[in-house]
Amino acid sequence: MKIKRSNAYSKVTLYVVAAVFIALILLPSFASNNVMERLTVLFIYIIMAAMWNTLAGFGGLISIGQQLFFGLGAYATIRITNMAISPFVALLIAACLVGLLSWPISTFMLRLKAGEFAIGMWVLASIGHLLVNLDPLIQGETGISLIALNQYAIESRRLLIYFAALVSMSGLLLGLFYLLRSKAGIAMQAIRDNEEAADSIGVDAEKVKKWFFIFAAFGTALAGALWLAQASSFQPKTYFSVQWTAYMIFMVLVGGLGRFEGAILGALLFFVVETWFAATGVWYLVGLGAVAMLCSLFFPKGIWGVIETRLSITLIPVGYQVTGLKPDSHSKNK
Amino acid sequence: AADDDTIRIGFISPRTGPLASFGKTDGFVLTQARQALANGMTVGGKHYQVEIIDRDSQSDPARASQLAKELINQDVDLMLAISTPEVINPVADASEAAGIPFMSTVMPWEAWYYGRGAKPGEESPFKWTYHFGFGAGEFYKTYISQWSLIDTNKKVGVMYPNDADGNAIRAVLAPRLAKAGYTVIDPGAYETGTSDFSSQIALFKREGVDIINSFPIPPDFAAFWRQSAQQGLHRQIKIIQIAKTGLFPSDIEVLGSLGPKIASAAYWHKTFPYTSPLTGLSGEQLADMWETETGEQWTQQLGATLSLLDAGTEALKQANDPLSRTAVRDAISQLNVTTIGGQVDFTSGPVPNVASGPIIGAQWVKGTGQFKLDYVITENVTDPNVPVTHKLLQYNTK
Amino acid sequence: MILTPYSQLQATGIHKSFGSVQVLNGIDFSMDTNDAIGIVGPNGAGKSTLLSVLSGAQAPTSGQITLNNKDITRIPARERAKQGLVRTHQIPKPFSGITVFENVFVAAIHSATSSRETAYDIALESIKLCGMLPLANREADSIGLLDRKRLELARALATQPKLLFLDEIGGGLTDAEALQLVDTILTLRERGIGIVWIEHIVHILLRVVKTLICMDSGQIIAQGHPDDVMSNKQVMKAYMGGTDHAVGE
Amino acid sequence: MMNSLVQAILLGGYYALVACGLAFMFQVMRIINLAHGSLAILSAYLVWEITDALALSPFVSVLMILPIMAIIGLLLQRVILERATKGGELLPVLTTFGLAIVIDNLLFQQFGANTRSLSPYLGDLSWESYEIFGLWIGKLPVIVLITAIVVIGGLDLILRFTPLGRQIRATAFDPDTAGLVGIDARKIAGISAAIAMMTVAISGTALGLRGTFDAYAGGPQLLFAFEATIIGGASSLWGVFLGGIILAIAQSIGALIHPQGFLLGGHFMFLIFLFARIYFNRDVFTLKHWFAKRNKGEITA
Amino acid sequence: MLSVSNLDVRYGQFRAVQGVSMEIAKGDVVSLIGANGAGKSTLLRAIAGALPIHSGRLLFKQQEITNTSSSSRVQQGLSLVPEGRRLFSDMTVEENLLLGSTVKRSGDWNIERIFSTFPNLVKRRHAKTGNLSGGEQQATAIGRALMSNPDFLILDEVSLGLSPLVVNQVYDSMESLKDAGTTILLVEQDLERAMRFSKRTICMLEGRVVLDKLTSDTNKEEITQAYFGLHQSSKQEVS
Ligand SMILES: Nc1ncnc2c1ncn2[C@@H]1O[C@H](COP(=O)(O)OP(=O)(O)OP(=O)(O)O)[C@@H](O)[C@H]1O
Ligand SMILES: Nc1ncnc2c1ncn2[C@@H]1O[C@H](COP(=O)(O)OP(=O)(O)OP(=O)(O)O)[C@@H](O)[C@H]1O
Ligand SMILES: [Mg+2]
Ligand SMILES: [Mg+2]
Repeated sequence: MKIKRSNAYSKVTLYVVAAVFIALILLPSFASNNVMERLTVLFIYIIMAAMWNTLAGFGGLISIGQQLFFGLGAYATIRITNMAISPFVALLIAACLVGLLSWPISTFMLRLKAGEFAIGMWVLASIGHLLVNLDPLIQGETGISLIALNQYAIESRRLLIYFAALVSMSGLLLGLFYLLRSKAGIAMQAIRDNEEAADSIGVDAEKVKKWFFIFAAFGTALAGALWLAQASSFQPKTYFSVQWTAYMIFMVLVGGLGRFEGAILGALLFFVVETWFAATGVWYLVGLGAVAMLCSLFFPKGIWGVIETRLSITLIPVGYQVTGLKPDSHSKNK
Repeated sequence: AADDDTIRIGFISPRTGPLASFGKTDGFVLTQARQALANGMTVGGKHYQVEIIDRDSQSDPARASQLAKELINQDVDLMLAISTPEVINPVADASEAAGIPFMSTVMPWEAWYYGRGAKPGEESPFKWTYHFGFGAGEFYKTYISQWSLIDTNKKVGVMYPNDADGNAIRAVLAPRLAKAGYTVIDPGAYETGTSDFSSQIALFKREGVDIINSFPIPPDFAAFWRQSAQQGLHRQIKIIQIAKTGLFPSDIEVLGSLGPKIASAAYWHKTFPYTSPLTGLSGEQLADMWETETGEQWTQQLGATLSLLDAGTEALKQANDPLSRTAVRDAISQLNVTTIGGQVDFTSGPVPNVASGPIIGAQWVKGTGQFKLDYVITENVTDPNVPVTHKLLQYNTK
Repeated sequence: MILTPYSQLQATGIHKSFGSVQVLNGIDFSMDTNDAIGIVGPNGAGKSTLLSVLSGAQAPTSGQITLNNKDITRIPARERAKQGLVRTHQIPKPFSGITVFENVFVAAIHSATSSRETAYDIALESIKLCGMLPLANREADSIGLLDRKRLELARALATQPKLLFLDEIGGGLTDAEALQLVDTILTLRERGIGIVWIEHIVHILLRVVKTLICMDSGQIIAQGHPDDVMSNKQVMKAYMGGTDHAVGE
Repeated sequence: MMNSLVQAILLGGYYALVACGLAFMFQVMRIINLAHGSLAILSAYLVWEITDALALSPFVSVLMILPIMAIIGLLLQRVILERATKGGELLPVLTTFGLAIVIDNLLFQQFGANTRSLSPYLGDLSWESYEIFGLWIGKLPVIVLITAIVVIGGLDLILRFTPLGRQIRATAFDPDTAGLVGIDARKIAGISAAIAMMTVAISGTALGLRGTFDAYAGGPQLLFAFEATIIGGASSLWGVFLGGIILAIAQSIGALIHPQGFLLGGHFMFLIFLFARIYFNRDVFTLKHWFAKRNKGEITA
Repeated sequence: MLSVSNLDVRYGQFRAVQGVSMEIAKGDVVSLIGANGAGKSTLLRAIAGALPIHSGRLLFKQQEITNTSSSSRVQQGLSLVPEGRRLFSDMTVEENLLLGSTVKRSGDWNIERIFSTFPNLVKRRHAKTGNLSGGEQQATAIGRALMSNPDFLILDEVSLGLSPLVVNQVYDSMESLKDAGTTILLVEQDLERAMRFSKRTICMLEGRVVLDKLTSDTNKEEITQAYFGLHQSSKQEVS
């Protein structure tokens, strides 16, 4: 008997991922501006979906308030840039600061259970929004623009933001991958399923949850900062809007909750749908709602969940597989 | 633009979502504009086709910003955006970043200029983006003129929310009103979405204000004014002057018997004595066409949208080369034309990149025609060409 | 498996109440790694609650618990687990979203911290010992009640406990299965793990334990050699209901 | 001061009324219904349509809406919630979130951008008030407050003391086992949803009477409703009534402290309540049971 | 009374019950025996209507019930005490019991009789069942099923977690059910007890019925043999 953590598919995946990454690095030399800008948005979506999935899918922490970190990430970027620091450096500092801030927040919020946690986060996001509104620099709902970015030529600016998003996404996904495969990853899933039992076998639930929470806060803040970089205007109402979390929920649940591949697939799908249909206005929104509804009703494990069970493939395995057993008619993916 | 004889104009407005009442008439106005441009236009002796690519921001600033990028990447030669900071500012930022000539209207210019990071007294940070229309200065003139029409104790209770417009107005208007001899009673900026205004109402009652001046979004105003009535405040008020809400008849109709005699200020009115250079329509003609086509009452947004298209096409006409971004930008910076909404003059704005426009004192009164309410003009300091047709009625008389 | 060193647990004057309900009423209890103690008692006597208090899942209202003479009354279950004090749950609490192997592995890697490779071995061995190897890759969600009970045991074993508290893991087993369970537990005994076992099926309990405790209404009403306890009048009355058909078969 | 308090209590009654359908679904049916606000707006539109078309008083039209909303509730249960609740506690969140978007935009498609209100159909009642000891007490808010008391009290009695109430609670907790006990789980779940939607109809009407609404007005109502629900706690539906009033009072206090403190006051109060509950009186207050996993996969304690 | 023919029940692709047929006449008392995982609970749940049937037929009192809902089966007099109790844990003991009488069938079980059968519940009458001890919960679960005055009572793991005293009480009260002519089908792992109580024994192995005899015609050895094969194949198949 041996423990296997990869499979034939995942090895292929590794090469594909590497190839895609290289392609994305080379892309700017021949892709159009539009392609690059849209890809930047896609990268940000993937970050957001992956971060929400980290919390909800692997940790069972359903938050309707991730826009708190998204908004704070953008706000902190504005504040730091205002101190005459390059916006691109500010992005990273901002995300780190928000990550730091999420530490005390987690101490409180993680004590809440299920529905209370979800709504509590929403309320917290609302508080964050109202407090940011009080900052004179932000001028209430008026907001402000990141005009410091105008110091870069349009071409190089586009390129920088593209790479910033690409690197952030790759870094966060890689980090998430290792986190999930680590001791903490399996512990988090155990906590999700039964906190008391996890405690009884020596898992420090509080600590593990806290790290996951902070990781997700950091990632989401980075997404917010990147979004600001590519959109330049900051209006509190927009950045602290519950709609961001709605998008995250949409992407993760359509893609596949609690599946590494699911979040990415969901982000891709959302992106494609948005690109193709957003122009249809009301009907696009109706369609989006309907897709979310139908998906949750008919593929509760998300599209990736369906693929996984039908075809028994895992591309990015984070679990453990015992090999050398007699086949059992029941077991999950061989 | 890619092929040499098509000029592309990007146009972004809120057609759906919470701000949709602003964008309601846009489809109609765009049809008029497209008809007028069906045969293209001739600039500098060369004939061009003109294509207007319109997009719906769905009232979502994030989406507005994405749409702007999409249009920029479709090589628009001129970007237009209209109605509220939520739509205009993100599109302006995207255009500024990409170096695309941009023009907008219908929001106080202070929120546009300072709200996007410009600092008073410093050089304008904007090279590509321009805005025309009213600002706090016009509101000041209009209000002074409007409020002097009725004898009051000159005590004004103000309700300015903590948002773009509210802050811009508070900063500029309040000190000037004080200087002009008004006592400003300001309970402080409140947060949009507040549903109980008892503390403000109590203050206004205690201070015995005769005038109320407010800038809330429509649901907030409805809540505030109904609550004021419940607490008897409405009986003491001689002038209730609102802005931002009460722009469209439906905002006032929902107030029922509390609606008539609310004073407002209009950035456009169908009696404006101008014709659209683009379509050749007068204000009355435009409003009538809308009413016959849809059966609904005209709104001031009809003229505002058309004036933006007027100004945009005029700028293109005056550019040396309408397909050159710098040429179009230079044309805008020198623009001085009369649109259906009045004069747009970028050569003498209050700050660079801005041309000021009128805001005319008006009042909602019981309808005499087919609609429940009529919108009538009561003063005209900011554009004396506009005829004053009615006398301002005191709110608390029968 | 790793040899477990000596460990001693002592609890004195344990009281526990939920609101007005007094569930434990002055329990004194002590054991070490050489002990195999059975607990019986009528339903609701407070047996499971006693385990919860000893293992740290619930805090006693009053009383003191020491492990190797160090006070552990207030330290949480996970710390106690790391010091070798582990329980199973009467109502199984599997991690339902992950596989059986992963359930056990997470216990192995988070207790007496070991390297990943050792943790694999420990986990596999625990699973094997409990006869669950064929199910190793099944999601815990899809296994039946009795397999869940076995999983509870396997998971507890993977933490490499010194003192192991078992709460009704034999219920619902057929005789043959019960005997197998007894074998498993005797194996643990041989490895020097101290056992406390709550069970209503007394005859299988008696194959393992050296000491028997009978509880009623939050108190220990009898304690000592199994035969003595089982023939105690009070025990007969409170627990067996006068007949003794379940004993010694 | 006194006046502020009175106004806050009246406002609290309104919050409670708006929240009670949500609380019913949240506490009893264990569904986080993100479409609550949108459904309330839908009923406000329905009431508006009928009132406008038949020239009735809104108080009469709401009675006509009740059966319609009950049927909508039944359909909602059969078509959507029944499936969604099988997939755990998260799925209904997504499904109702999707539903909210669909409803909002369909309403917009149908009714356009204009803001509407039911208050004009009440004539002056919408702003008339009683003047008592120098306090102004609006007639409409009083009506809303009383309605809140009646609706919440009625629901509470049904849930607590009638077999139907018991069956509703059992079905929500574990529909499979409810079936084994002889409860027609589908029927009961349908009835619960119908009841929930009828209260939503009432709250939608209150919303339309009190202020204005448009197709997208549902969202903002949701957060207040959630706050009231959670402040109120799990013990009974009366909690949501208290929750609404506490929320409103906190907002007023917030507004007294700082003009921008209205919303902040409410939010902080919400958090304070949550944490006080955690630190002081765990056993009594925790909401563990609200979402104690459905028995799926877990053998009930 | 109950006729099961060729019943197949599946979890996804997995056939937990395969081609099971049995006839249970009115007044029969049958114990169902089998090793852990044999498919007993699955079969019982399918009979009670808590699991969908993949193929095969069920007749109860000569009426087809293959596709009817569980509640209608209760209405017809078929009641299951599920494995793992499945109480409504945030309701009180009394409320759980009252829920048992949702379908109003006539009979002499009522709440007071339940409490006198399970005196250990009396004191916990108004306690939430989630906080009860394991045995108290089991008693409540049985009481809840009895409240519907069933003609046909199915009990899955009746004595699991009950103290001997209470087990005796439960069996005593079932004796009286038996006398009243109630048909009983139960899973009981205590073979002695099962054989003493029932008139007939059915033994399952890997989803199939491998033995179905009157208790008087069989003995402990034969029954143990019947499921012993399973041990050979499942417990020692690996390593
Ligand atoms: N959280 C709680 N709240 C209130 N009462 C509780 C709680 N937990 C247990 N009890 C009560 O405490 C008593 C003892 O419960 P415990 O689970 O310890 O019994 P037990 O001896 O293990 O019984 P069994 O053999 O039936 O498992 C029971 O009457 C039970 O109802
Ligand atoms: N929900 C489920 N999903 C998938 N497989 C299941 C599920 N429930 C039970 N099984 C499997 O079906 C088979 C029969 O299980 P069942 O619970 O009917 O057995 P049983 O004879 O009652 O055993 P026990 O004595 O353990 O209660 C087992 O292999 C079990 O693992
Ligand atoms: Mg117990
Ligand atoms: Mg079973």
